[in-house]
Amino acid sequence: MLSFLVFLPLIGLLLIWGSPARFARSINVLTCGVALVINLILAFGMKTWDGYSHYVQVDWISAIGVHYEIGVDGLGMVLLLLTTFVSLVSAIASWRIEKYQRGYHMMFLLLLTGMLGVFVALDLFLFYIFWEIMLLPMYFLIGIWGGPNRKYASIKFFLYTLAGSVLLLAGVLITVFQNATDTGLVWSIVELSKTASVSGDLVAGGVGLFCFIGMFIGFAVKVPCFPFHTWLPDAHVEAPTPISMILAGVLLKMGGYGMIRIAWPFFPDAAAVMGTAIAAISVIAIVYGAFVAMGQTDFKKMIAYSSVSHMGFVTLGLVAGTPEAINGAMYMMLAHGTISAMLFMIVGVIYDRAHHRDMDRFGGLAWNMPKYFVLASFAFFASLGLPGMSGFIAEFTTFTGTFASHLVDPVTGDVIYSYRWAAFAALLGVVLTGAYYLIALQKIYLGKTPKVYTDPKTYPDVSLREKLVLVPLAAVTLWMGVMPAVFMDMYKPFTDDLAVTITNAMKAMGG
Amino acid sequence: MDFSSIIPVALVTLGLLGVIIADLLGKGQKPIVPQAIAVLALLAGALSALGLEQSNDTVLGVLRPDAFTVIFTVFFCVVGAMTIIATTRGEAFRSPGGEFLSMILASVIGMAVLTMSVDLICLYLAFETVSIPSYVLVGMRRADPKANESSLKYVLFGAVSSALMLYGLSFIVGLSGGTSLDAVAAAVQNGAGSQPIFVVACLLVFAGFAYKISAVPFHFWAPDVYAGAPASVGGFLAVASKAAGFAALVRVVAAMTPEGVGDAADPMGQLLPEANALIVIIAVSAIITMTFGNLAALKQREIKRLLAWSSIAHAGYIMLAVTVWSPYALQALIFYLIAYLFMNIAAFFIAGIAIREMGTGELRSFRGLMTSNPGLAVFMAIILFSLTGLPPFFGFIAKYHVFYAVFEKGYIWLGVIGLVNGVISLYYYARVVAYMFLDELEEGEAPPSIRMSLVDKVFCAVTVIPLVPLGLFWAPIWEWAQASIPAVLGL
Amino acid sequence: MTFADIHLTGLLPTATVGLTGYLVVAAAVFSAGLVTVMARRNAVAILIGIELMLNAANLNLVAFDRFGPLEVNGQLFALFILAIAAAEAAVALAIVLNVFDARDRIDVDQIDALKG
Amino acid sequence: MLTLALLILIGPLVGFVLQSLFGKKLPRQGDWLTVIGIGVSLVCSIWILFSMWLGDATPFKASWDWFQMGAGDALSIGIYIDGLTAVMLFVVALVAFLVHVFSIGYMHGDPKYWQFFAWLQMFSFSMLVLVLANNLLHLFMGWELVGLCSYKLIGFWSEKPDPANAARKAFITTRIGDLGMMVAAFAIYAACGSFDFDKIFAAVESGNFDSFWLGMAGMGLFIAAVGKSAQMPLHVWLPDAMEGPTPVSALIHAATMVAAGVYLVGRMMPMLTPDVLTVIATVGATTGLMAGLIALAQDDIKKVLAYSTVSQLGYMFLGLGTGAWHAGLFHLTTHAFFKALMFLGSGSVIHACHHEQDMRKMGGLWKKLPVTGTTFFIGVLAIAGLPFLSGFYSKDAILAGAYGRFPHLFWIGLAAAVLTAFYMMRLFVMTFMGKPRDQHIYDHAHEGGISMTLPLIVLGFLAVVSGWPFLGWNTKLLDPSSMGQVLAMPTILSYEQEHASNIVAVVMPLAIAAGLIGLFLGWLVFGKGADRVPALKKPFRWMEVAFQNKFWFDELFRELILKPGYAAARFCTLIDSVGVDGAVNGVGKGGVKSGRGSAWTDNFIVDGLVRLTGAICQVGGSIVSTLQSGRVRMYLSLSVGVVAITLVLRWLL
Repeated sequence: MLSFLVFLPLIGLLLIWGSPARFARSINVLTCGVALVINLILAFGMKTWDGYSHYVQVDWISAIGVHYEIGVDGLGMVLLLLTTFVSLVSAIASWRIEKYQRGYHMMFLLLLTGMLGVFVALDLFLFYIFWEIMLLPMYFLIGIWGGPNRKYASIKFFLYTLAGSVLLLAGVLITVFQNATDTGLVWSIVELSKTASVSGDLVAGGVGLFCFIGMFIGFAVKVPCFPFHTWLPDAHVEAPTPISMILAGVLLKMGGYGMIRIAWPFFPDAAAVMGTAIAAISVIAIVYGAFVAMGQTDFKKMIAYSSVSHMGFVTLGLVAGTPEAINGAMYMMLAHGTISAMLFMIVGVIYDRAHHRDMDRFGGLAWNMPKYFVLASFAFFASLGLPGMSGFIAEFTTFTGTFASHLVDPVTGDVIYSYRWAAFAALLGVVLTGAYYLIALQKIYLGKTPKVYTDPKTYPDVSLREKLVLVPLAAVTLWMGVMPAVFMDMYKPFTDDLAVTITNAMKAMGG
Repeated sequence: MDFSSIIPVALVTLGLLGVIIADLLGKGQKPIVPQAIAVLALLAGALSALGLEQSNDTVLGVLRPDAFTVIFTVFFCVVGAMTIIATTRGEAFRSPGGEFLSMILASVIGMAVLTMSVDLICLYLAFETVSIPSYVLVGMRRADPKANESSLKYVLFGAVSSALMLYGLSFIVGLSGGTSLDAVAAAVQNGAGSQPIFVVACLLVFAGFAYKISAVPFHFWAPDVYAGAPASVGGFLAVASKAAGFAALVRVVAAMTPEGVGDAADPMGQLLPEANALIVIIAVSAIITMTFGNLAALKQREIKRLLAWSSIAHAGYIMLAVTVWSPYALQALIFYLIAYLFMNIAAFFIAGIAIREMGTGELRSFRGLMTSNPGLAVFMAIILFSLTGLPPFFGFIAKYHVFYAVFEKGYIWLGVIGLVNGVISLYYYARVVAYMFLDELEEGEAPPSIRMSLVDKVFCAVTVIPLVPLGLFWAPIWEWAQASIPAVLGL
Repeated sequence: MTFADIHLTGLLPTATVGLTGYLVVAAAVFSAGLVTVMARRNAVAILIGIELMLNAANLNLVAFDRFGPLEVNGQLFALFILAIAAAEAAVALAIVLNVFDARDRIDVDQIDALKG
Repeated sequence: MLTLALLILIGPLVGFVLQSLFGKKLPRQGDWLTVIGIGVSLVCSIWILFSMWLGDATPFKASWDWFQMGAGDALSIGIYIDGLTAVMLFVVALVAFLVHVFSIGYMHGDPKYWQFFAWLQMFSFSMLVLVLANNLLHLFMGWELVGLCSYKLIGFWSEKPDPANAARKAFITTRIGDLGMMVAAFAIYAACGSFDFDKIFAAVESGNFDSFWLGMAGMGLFIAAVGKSAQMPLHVWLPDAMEGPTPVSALIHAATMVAAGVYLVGRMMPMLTPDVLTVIATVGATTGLMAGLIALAQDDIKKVLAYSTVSQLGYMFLGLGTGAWHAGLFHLTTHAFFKALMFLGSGSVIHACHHEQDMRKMGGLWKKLPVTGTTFFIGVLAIAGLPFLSGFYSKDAILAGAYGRFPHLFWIGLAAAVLTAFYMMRLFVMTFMGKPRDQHIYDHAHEGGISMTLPLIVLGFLAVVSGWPFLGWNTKLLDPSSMGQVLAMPTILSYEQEHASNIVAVVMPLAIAAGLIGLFLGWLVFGKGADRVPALKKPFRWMEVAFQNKFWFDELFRELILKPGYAAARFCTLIDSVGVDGAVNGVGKGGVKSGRGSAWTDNFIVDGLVRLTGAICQVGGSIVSTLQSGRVRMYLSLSVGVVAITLVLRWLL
């Protein structure tokens, strides 16, 4: 059933190939819808959130011990739901794509398969294949249907992610053959993380550190963490609206998912050693991202940098290691998924009308596009972490966790490890986020309306299709803000015992 | 003394004779007849090689028909057949094609013998039988000034490097007191390897092989020759003669490293393997070849030159497998060559068609190919992304095995350099794709119109489409390659 | 008086020339060939240089055969080299002729259309 | 009790949802709907108040599990009603109700009439959530929602740029304050694993709360209170917030939101350490004095009231800081009534003078606006602390508390009391007494409708009545002992200690004298229509300028925080896209540009180190391809040369 879900988009793809171009977009929306429904059925079908349900393990390449092993636990399922939901919404949003419709929707579904595959793959080899399958459709989606400077943006995206995943491959290879049992290579993530939780790092010493850094960079490029983020603004500015919705909504979560599922569990000690460095990077990402976002004039670029800033919380939470922190990191991924998708749709709405994204040229849009203003301010306030919406819960939990990760040696009283400095530094980011969002809100929506934006024909209020995209996203953000327990219980079993391994590793390192 | 082992070679020679006779007799008949004879002869050679029962005892003390040879003989026959089919419509060859076919067959015979030979004399003889026909092949279109120039360069470069090799071989023969590889192995066994003169000899011998596989110090001829020669000949050189070079190199290196395999106990983190003099030279050359190949390719504006530099880069990756010298590595080498065969033949073939239809190989002329000929564009994209080594394709698995071998032996930095080279290669491969898919045509500029005959389409399909399924289900090829390793290492 | 008789008379210096002597001569010939290959601009002159290098290898082989444990293989190898060198020269000259027809001069440095 | 509490919340929530969805289409644009919404919560809060006042005052608790954050037990969300909450509920609900009624008249004819009422409802809902919260997280959510609503309401007329800037400034300044609250919440959670008040106080009691971080938590809470209740130095947003409609100022910036800070400090009193309390007291006192001085020099009627609020809040913090818990909160309630009264009064004045806010254009309006005038006068007397009015009892209690603990703060408080009376009298005289300065305004001034006068009358009545001690509601509901063990127990003064006879004997007369002197001076100086204090003209000119420019806080704020912030933003943007890639530009323009045939296309020069590596590859590529010169002899010599070099190297090594 799970593999049916993963390969359903391929069926859709073949359907589109067969049918005339007109039906391409409706088939796409239909497939995404069916995928969401199946996903919900699977979710309700899961007995416990703890173990791996819908587990399938079939021999694929016996020569090197690789299995087609897929399964989904709470962690995987919650991200799967996010993926199917965001891609359904993006499919609706890509209703207005005119150029090579058939090609676009086929690439879209190929991308969807890649994404679904990554979240269910439990075999390192299979994971890596799905991880890279996504690159190709993204390259073409940004490259062909993107904005004026798309050629540069797409190749930069491709080069960046490929360089990252090449390092990831190096790390994976060394890990796998160092842990080869006598019966052959062990590729299954489940077994490897079990051994790691028992006997510490899978590869000891300097090489182990190299593997961890390789994997970390591989995932950090996707998150994107501070030094590796320069591809994100270009990719977002050039990508068409639905694609940047998917890129921000789901693709950025892959990096975080990879870290939580693979990098940290495999190398808890190396992670502890690198803890302070990664915390520093995340804090820089949060504060530096916010500052750069404040300095932007391009609306979409501002939101791209705000994503860099928000995703800094994910790595911060992960490094802090307390159950609350990792819970917060995971929740930030979900929250940021829906909120950033909504933000990009809002940019898309005004871009479709004004065909430019320069914030300074906008003004007073609120007065003759009231519904649009309500949705936009909802998204803005959700993103700057207003309570009642998912952003706040995520930020608050991550901060509480980072603050709580503070161990004092009872005897000597000196501090074994503490990430409170990171929490304090990151707090500045919260204010800055508030500042640049409100500045943007004022520049674009408030103040007097330049004449060009007043006539309703060229600047109509939000259309039904756009509402069909924005309202569900807003509803989910609100639902996640008011009742977080529904989602947290899904992934908490996994994150809690990951927290235990990390805190033990940190204690061991410090003590 | 049974001669059953040389049946495949014999069949191909028969084919050669058949072609020459057909060429003499039938003045007026269509060129299809000699081509059919040639292709049939090659297929027969391949099938008989498969049927051959491998044995380690040598024929006349010179040829050893072990499993290693079988694989490569099949490999060469298949490549030869493909090249012939690829140029069926090539009106570039005004003559009824007799010369072209006979040269190809001669070259294939040389390659088959080269992989079989375990004697230095026979090795040199086969080496030259491969090179000389390829000089002719390159210069086949006498009217075309570029062909002349490239064949001249090819001849001069080939002759000099084979002379260097020969000089090296003479010393090795002298030192080891025998011309057979066993004698050389015995000499190395009892310490001949450490003499300085032996190291010099190794370097000189490496010159010959470097020329054949276009490794760095002796790679200069490749870009000019591939650009000048007709595309299918370029493909033949890039795949077949390179594979032959590697097969012979493996035989020689096997002779050089008698005492088991591998080197220092735990080389974790070392940069270069130091099994013996030849391996060190190859390792250094491998790194430089990869980097040079990829860097230069960044600058290329013409499809054939780009493919030339990319084949140099791929030679570098394969040399990595040779330097690591573990059974897994050799298996990866063979696997990589097979993958490389599919990718490169198809690439050169499509380049050939494009140049024939559009007149130039300039990358800019490919703009807007997606609109005019989406099928070809998708095929080319699959080839290029497979050459880069992206997962769903065959190329990724080939590279994966090579780098797995490198990392398994612990040469982490060597592996990282290789992987980074892979990333650089993405840039120029994706640039071609970008020209085809991403570029908008200014108005008034017509997209390239490429008419492909049925044979062309079928050929493309046969070579390109397997790149995807083979990328996911490649186990049978892997087992097939595994069978040949004990033979060549057991010596 | 044949050469052999002169030899027997002991008038000529009869110090036998060892293996190294031959190797040195071969090395000299080899480097001469190498220099001509690199120095001369005329294609045919380069071919001559290559022939010199091949003959140096021949000399080496024959010397090793005379002094080393090789029964006859050395000379056999030399014979093969001669044959192959001839074939190679033939093809090379044909190509050079081809180039000469096209450009009526074979100065190697002028032939650099393919570059970059 | 639970149903009542839930009704209080549901009323405004339903009101908000219905109004925001259908407001435009409802008859009278749905103002009646919102009035009913807030009316429901007013009735329930009155019910709770009386049941607590007359019946038993045992705190009522109810909580439900919300979500499990980490390993500990699940975080709860729930209701906690004790005496303090009952009082606050009544104050908030009443003032909100009256403001709703007042706005019907005031906002009549505004194009976005229905939106105003929607956001008023949302504001009341979030304020009630804040008051009813039983844990810090739940309170913090109410806290930020209140911030949002104040942003929306201040920026209600954001067609014009000033309200939009004011709203943004308010939101960001309070958010800076909120950082303090977040730090406090995290420190608390790190120590006792939960946010519930009773668990926190239990942890503080059991002593396993590390003293340094307990102090940090206390300071954090106070910083949040400073941000929200506009104490120095985070008060800069309150005067600008006057850009919003007057009912908003009345509701938010007189009674409810600004009081939230005082409520927070009052609620968390058990965990505040003694030195945090001293900080609160000193900041309160200084703010009181400074705000008073600035209020003296303001000409805009609403700005005077704004600064007077800041000063009165300083008073409340002084009370809480000196341990006079009951006095501080008592003053909060009484102040809410008469300050709301005065704000609404000023609202009706502004409404009458067609949105003219500058006092220098008013004068002698008493005859034109009799009801507003009389009620306003009651407010002025109450705030000045005239005996038998509510202001006197609460302010007197604070001064008594201060006298006991911090004598020097007592004198500052007294000076502030004089000042308060003085500037209040100035305001009253300039607007209502004397000759009208602008005849045109005077002629057209007319009393607002019943919807505007009724709230004034009700508040006037409360301003008088609420203080009387014999009613005893304050002693019963605001009883400090109900808080149980308090960390800084020795400093919390019980009601009796506050009103100990010896202190009262000294403080009472002084307080009354201060009030009277202030009023009399005010009458004397401003009676004849002067708008400035003449004495300050020659020698103390600089003081006049200082008051005028609000001690240059805004300028300081802009120089020290805003300008560097924007500079940092521009700098980082520079780093990200131009600075780091400048290195490449340098490389591009300088050395390599002259490289043979490798023209730099501009799309390689975008950002940073990435392209530096790209550039290096390009340079490498051009080197290798230039080696490929096309001449065979060069190839041969290069190849053989490399072989020769390796031989030589091999020989040497």
